[in-house]
Amino acid sequence: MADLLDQPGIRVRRAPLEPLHVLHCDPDDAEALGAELGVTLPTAPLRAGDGAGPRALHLAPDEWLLVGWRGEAALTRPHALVEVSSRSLTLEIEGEHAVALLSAGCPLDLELMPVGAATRTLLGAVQVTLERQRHCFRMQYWRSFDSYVTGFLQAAASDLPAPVAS
Amino acid sequence: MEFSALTLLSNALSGHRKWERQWRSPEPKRAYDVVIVGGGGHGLATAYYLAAKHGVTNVAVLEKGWLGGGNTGRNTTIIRSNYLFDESAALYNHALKLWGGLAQELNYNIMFSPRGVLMLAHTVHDVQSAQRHVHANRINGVDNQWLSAAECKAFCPPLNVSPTARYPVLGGALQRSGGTARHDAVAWGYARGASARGVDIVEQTAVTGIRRAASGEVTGVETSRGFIGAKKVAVVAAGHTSVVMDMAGLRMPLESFPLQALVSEPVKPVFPCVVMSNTVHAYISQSDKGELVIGAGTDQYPSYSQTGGIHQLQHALEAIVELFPMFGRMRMLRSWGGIVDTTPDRSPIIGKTPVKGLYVNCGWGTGGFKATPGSGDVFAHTVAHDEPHPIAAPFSLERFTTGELIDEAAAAAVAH
Amino acid sequence: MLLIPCPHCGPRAEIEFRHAGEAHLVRRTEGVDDAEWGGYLYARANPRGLHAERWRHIHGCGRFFNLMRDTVTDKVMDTGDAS
Amino acid sequence: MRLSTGGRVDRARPVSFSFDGRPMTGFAGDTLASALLANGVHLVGRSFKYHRPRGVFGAGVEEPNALVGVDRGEGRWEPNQRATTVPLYEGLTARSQNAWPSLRFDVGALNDLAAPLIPAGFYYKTFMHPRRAWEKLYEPLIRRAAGLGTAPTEPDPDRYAQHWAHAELLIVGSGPAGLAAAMAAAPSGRRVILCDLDEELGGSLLSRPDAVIDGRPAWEWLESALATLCAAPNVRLLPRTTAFAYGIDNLVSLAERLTDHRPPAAATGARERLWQVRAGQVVIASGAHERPLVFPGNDRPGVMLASAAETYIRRYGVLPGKRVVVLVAHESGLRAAEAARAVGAEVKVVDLREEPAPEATRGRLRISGVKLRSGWEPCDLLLMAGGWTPALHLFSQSRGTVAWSEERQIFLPGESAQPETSVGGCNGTFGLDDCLAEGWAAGGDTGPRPSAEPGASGPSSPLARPDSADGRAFVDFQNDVTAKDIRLAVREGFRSVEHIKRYTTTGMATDQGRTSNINALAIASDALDRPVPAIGLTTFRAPYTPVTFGTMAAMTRGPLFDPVRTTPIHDWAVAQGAVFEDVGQWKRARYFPRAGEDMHTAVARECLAVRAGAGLFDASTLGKIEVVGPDAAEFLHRMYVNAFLKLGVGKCRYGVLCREDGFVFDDGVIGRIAEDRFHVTTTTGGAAGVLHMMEDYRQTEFPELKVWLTSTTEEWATIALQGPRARDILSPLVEGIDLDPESFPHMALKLGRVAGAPTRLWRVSFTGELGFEINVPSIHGRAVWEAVWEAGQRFGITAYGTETMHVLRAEKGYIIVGQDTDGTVTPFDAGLGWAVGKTKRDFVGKRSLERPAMLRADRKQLVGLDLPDGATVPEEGAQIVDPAEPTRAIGHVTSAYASACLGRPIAMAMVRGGRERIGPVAIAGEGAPVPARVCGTVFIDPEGARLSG
Repeated sequence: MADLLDQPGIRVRRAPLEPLHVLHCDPDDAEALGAELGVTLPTAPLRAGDGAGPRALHLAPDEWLLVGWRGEAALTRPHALVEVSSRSLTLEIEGEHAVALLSAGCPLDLELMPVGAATRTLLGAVQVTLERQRHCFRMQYWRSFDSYVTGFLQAAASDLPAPVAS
Repeated sequence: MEFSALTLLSNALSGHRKWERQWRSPEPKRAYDVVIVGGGGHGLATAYYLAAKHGVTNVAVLEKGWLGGGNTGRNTTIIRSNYLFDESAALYNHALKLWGGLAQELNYNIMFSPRGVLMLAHTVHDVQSAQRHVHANRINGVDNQWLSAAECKAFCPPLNVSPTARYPVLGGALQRSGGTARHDAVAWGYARGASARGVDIVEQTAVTGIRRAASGEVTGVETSRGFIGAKKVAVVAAGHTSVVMDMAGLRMPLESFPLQALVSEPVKPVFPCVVMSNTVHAYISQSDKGELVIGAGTDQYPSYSQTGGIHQLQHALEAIVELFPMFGRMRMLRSWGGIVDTTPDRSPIIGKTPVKGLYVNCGWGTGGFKATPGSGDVFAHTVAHDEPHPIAAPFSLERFTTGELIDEAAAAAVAH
Repeated sequence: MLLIPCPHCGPRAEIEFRHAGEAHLVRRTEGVDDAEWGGYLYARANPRGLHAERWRHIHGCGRFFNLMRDTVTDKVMDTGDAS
Repeated sequence: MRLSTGGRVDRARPVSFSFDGRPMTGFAGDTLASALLANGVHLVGRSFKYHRPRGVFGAGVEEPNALVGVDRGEGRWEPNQRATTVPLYEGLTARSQNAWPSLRFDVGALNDLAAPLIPAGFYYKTFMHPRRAWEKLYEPLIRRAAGLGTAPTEPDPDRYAQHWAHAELLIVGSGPAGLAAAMAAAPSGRRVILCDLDEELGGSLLSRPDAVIDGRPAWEWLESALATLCAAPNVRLLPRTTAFAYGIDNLVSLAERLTDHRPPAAATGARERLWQVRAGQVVIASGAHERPLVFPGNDRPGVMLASAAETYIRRYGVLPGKRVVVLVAHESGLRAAEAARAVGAEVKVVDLREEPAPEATRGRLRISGVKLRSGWEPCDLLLMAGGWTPALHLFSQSRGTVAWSEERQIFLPGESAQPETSVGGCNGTFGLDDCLAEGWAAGGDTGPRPSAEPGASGPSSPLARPDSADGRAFVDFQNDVTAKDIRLAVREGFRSVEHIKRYTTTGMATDQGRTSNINALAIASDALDRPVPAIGLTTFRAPYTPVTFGTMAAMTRGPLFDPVRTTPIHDWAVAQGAVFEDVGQWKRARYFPRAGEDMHTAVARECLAVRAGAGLFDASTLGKIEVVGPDAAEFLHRMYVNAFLKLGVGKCRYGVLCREDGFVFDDGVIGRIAEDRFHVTTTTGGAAGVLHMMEDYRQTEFPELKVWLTSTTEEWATIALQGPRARDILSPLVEGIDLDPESFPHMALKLGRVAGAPTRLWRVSFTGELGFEINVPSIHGRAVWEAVWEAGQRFGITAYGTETMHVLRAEKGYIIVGQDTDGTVTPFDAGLGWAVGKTKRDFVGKRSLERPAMLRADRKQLVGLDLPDGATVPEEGAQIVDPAEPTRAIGHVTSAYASACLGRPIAMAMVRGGRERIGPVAIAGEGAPVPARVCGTVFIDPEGARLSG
């Protein structure tokens, strides 16, 4: 898809839609349910599974966001599995100034956010789900906020602080 | 000494060396008929009316800091009475009537300035709510009128009424008789008036306990300067009310939140009235000194620190810049924080308590200044007669048991 | 703006949270008279000093949790999960 | 006078500017103040109250006098700028303030003659009679006299940026102490931010070329130090950046000025940037302010702080006067004397530690002489070295407690409240070497530290005790507060520093009392004969120096002021020319006017079309929550007033949600998708609040229940198809769903496909007509909407908006929570008693509904109003009265519309004891009350035949 932003040190583009499901369950059942779903559910807080195929973002003690998981599963333990594939839009933000761009609106210490971490947080006035991957940040937000989020990033990109000498 | 242009002149001739203290600062007596806990506007007004209207002069006002150092000296001085419910309208309108003649009554220029309070409506729901207020006020004899967006612009020229604004102004409710007053002068004026009528004003004296007889009624207060006996104790401690009432074993329906405000650098007259918007959270007027006086919101957590988060000041100024884009280059000069005691229904508590001889006047939240004279008057009556003033009666503590709330907040008119 | 230690997500800026009032209020709906019920609904400790209170990390993990905070210094003492 | 050599200005780069229309030239590196002095301009402004002539007094943010307006073109006028902090740029246009007709001849100066009549607080004592005169006459006069500059009148065209930053070490101030801290910390690799409000980094070193550090001239050392820091990848240097607020948990707010130092034409990008820095450790190195001396006539142009003169000479190469008298109460004043002598000025040093302060000065627009013990001494520059006041602002903002040093007569940082260290001048450390040592230690103390020969570090002199000789000795220069004013306040019983400040206005001016607070305290303590701490020091508040509203608002302006939320069908509605309304953050189509239609006619047409054929309505903004788990039914049963345990799969139920206090909080239809799965809908505005409240009970009150909540508001687009032809339109589009009324009755739901998209199809109605709500995944919303639109054409399908929806539901007596209820209404008040599960042991709000006030017969209850034919539509909010007692309201109109279907207005109202009151009432208004009759709330099809059609 077309880039929303393409300037030195920053590239922002829309990620293709993927199946998304919210899984809630008792943390003690996570491993078993993960096995039945065919997705490894990270147990460490705010971790995202990696590798090819479906992965899970551990956003809350009893909540995982399944990305790219398709299909049916007969699950034997109490849980709530809800499809939200249409709920959100996802942007990929890459480049050496990606942290600076997001820091215009995100209060997290993104410089120290490790690759493979994922969390809900804020971008300006909007709640986003932020995942740091090897080459980019993936930022997910509810679709009705699209004009705000894209407008925010475009405005921020035009006034980035100069990078620290290095 | 009478205050007037004449005394000013005569004192000028003597190099202003003959002015007396505006209020006495005596050593506290061993006992009083009434001890008022809290030397803010409401407490001092209570003392003044006890002496002036009920002949109760054996009164002490105990203030742990300096007079008017609490919310009286930390608010945005907005005065209005356009409240929705009959009970609130009666209370605040009673206050508004007293404001009109207060400078003359106290012989102290408290600078009441009825410049008009305009409350903006930005959504269909706002309009419905505002018009409900206008109608309810009209039938209660409270001045309040509906203005179109164009009329709002005419009344307040700096206002941005562009239909393309994020929340365009759809109109507003104007109370012409509302306005502002000089907050410090209110405390000083009441203190001077009360002191002249025999009330002892005792600053830098903290109440540390409330002493009760075996039979339960109050007998006085422990203070940082020793025990002071009292037949009646009237607590008017604003943000610290819960702390004081706890000394009598009472758990109050109150939480104390930080409330911040700020002023800009002074400029020549540019803002002719008071403008409030509950939807974009803006409260602004211009002081006699030329500063834009801007109210911010309360922080979400209870605190006694008299400081709040910078983001509250930001939200306030975001709204101001949105409504008045030409103020983007104005500068914040000072900010400050107060502690506001808020009740679940955002209406005050004025009256008796389960403890005999103990009275309380609190819960004014973000809107107490405007009520100062009325609050003092009806509370003085309540204390003097051990019987709620008719206007105060609905604001009893019992309403939180019976459920007879006066919920201005629920009715979408957050007091400010 | 406070920095609030979320038991699940670690320290986060206050704007990610919503304050949820005094902690440890017990909801008893049966066998309580109007005064007791009114006390549960409305009466609050509102202490000057340590305050046991509830927060929700509404823009994070969404969990409610308790913490102790000094209402004079606004310093947070400790946290624990509310449930 | 500009010196031929010396200073940091670039004489090769002249810069032209103008002041009050007079063209002048300065150099790159000048401030407006240094350039004015270089051009021999000493009269720069007029004071606030007496309009006394004033000149440049300081060289930085402490400046109380030299305030000017700077004009950067359309919308870019800014009043009250300190000339001492305005960097000079090509074409700079500055104007003086508070003077008319001109700065030299200002009629306002008449106030000066009236000074004896208008001492501190005079306005509290007069202007009270006659009563109306205050607002009509006196106040307007006072207001016109007050205020300094004039406010901008056009919208501010500039942008403001914002940035969250995190650093292990934030250093505020780049003088010797701050620099040393940064140098020490840099090698550690910790993230360091060093900010300074000045145009260039270096702090006091910029005025100390004579100093020697590590054996090198100070400026040479500074250059290499900055080069080192610049090269460090972990150090961010922020000149032109003011740390203006120090919040809890070490959040420090910085204002960075990005463009104001450039000519307007060259100023691109954001004007300022707001930094929110969360710092592990903060080093405050904000220096100290020199104290003026308080003596009669100490305010004339040409009276200046000694350190300021030193700065003008050494940093800017400007000599502010040729005949210089230096009043030395602190040895640091001798440096200014040396500096002036070194460039050929005639200098007389008066040591106030040995002789009394001057008795008077003279010179109208510039000082020409000072009266010393020895008699009148001619001079054109009078310097004051009154000692130093540590800049405790940020330390105090950090909630640290300040401590008074009786022996040094200064306030010092006491106990820290946060991870913070004060170093250098703001810590009372004035010697150059001591500052370097302190900073180095605070920065981590690694390796050999830079060192210098010790500089002036002697104790500050005792505070000047002005005698009360005649003549006015100014304390607060900008607000014209004199020593006498402060003594007057004390005489009148104002004893705490807060009272004195508020009564006299000392310290309340735009310089925030930097030069006045300490002297005011000293005078009060003298007048009261009590030690300074007994009078107290006001705690400092943000901002450190004034900050623009624009910077505080930063990016939260215009389109980013608050998010605009739109549905998948929004663009279609825009294309159809819909008029929108704001509901929360959502834009909702209110009505779809055709050419020439106003709202009334459009809504009438839409209403009739729905009841006659079919209407299409975008309900996507309704909140949706998926409640899933073995205990889902039990959870809803406990939350809602309704019974939910027995609701069958494939069935819907209207649910009412109360707050714990028993008042209606929200409502919506709830469908059971499966045994363990419910699709809950909420109001548009209530969605977030309902989820928050449900999570609260789920997590803290009912943790034993196995149930979880997921917001699906934006997962589903919701398309309401309403009207007698709804089934005809829908049937060709559905797959796997039998629309037959028997198998698909009212309040049922089925899963299947519509127009190719998976759907949760509900048979529900908010109009009283046969109706369906088509829930499809948002990505299919627009396509399905258009498919239904196409299929509906031959049935005259009409798109309708929220206004029409409101009319249609009102005709059926369906309530809108938030309009017909207001947070003081119980389900019984709202006529929803039927929904309350009678046999339920508990639900949220149940106990509260048993309170006395909830059971009173005279509570306001929702009723219909039967209005006479030809009556106009009453205003919503209009008050209802008993015709017998028209002055007392017994209720109010909650909803009122012109019903096109009935051909007359209809209304609902909350009326005291309404349901018992069936009969005549009146609606109060501007004119005579309008008669009406209380009736039921259902105006159309009471038996519901159309619904089941």
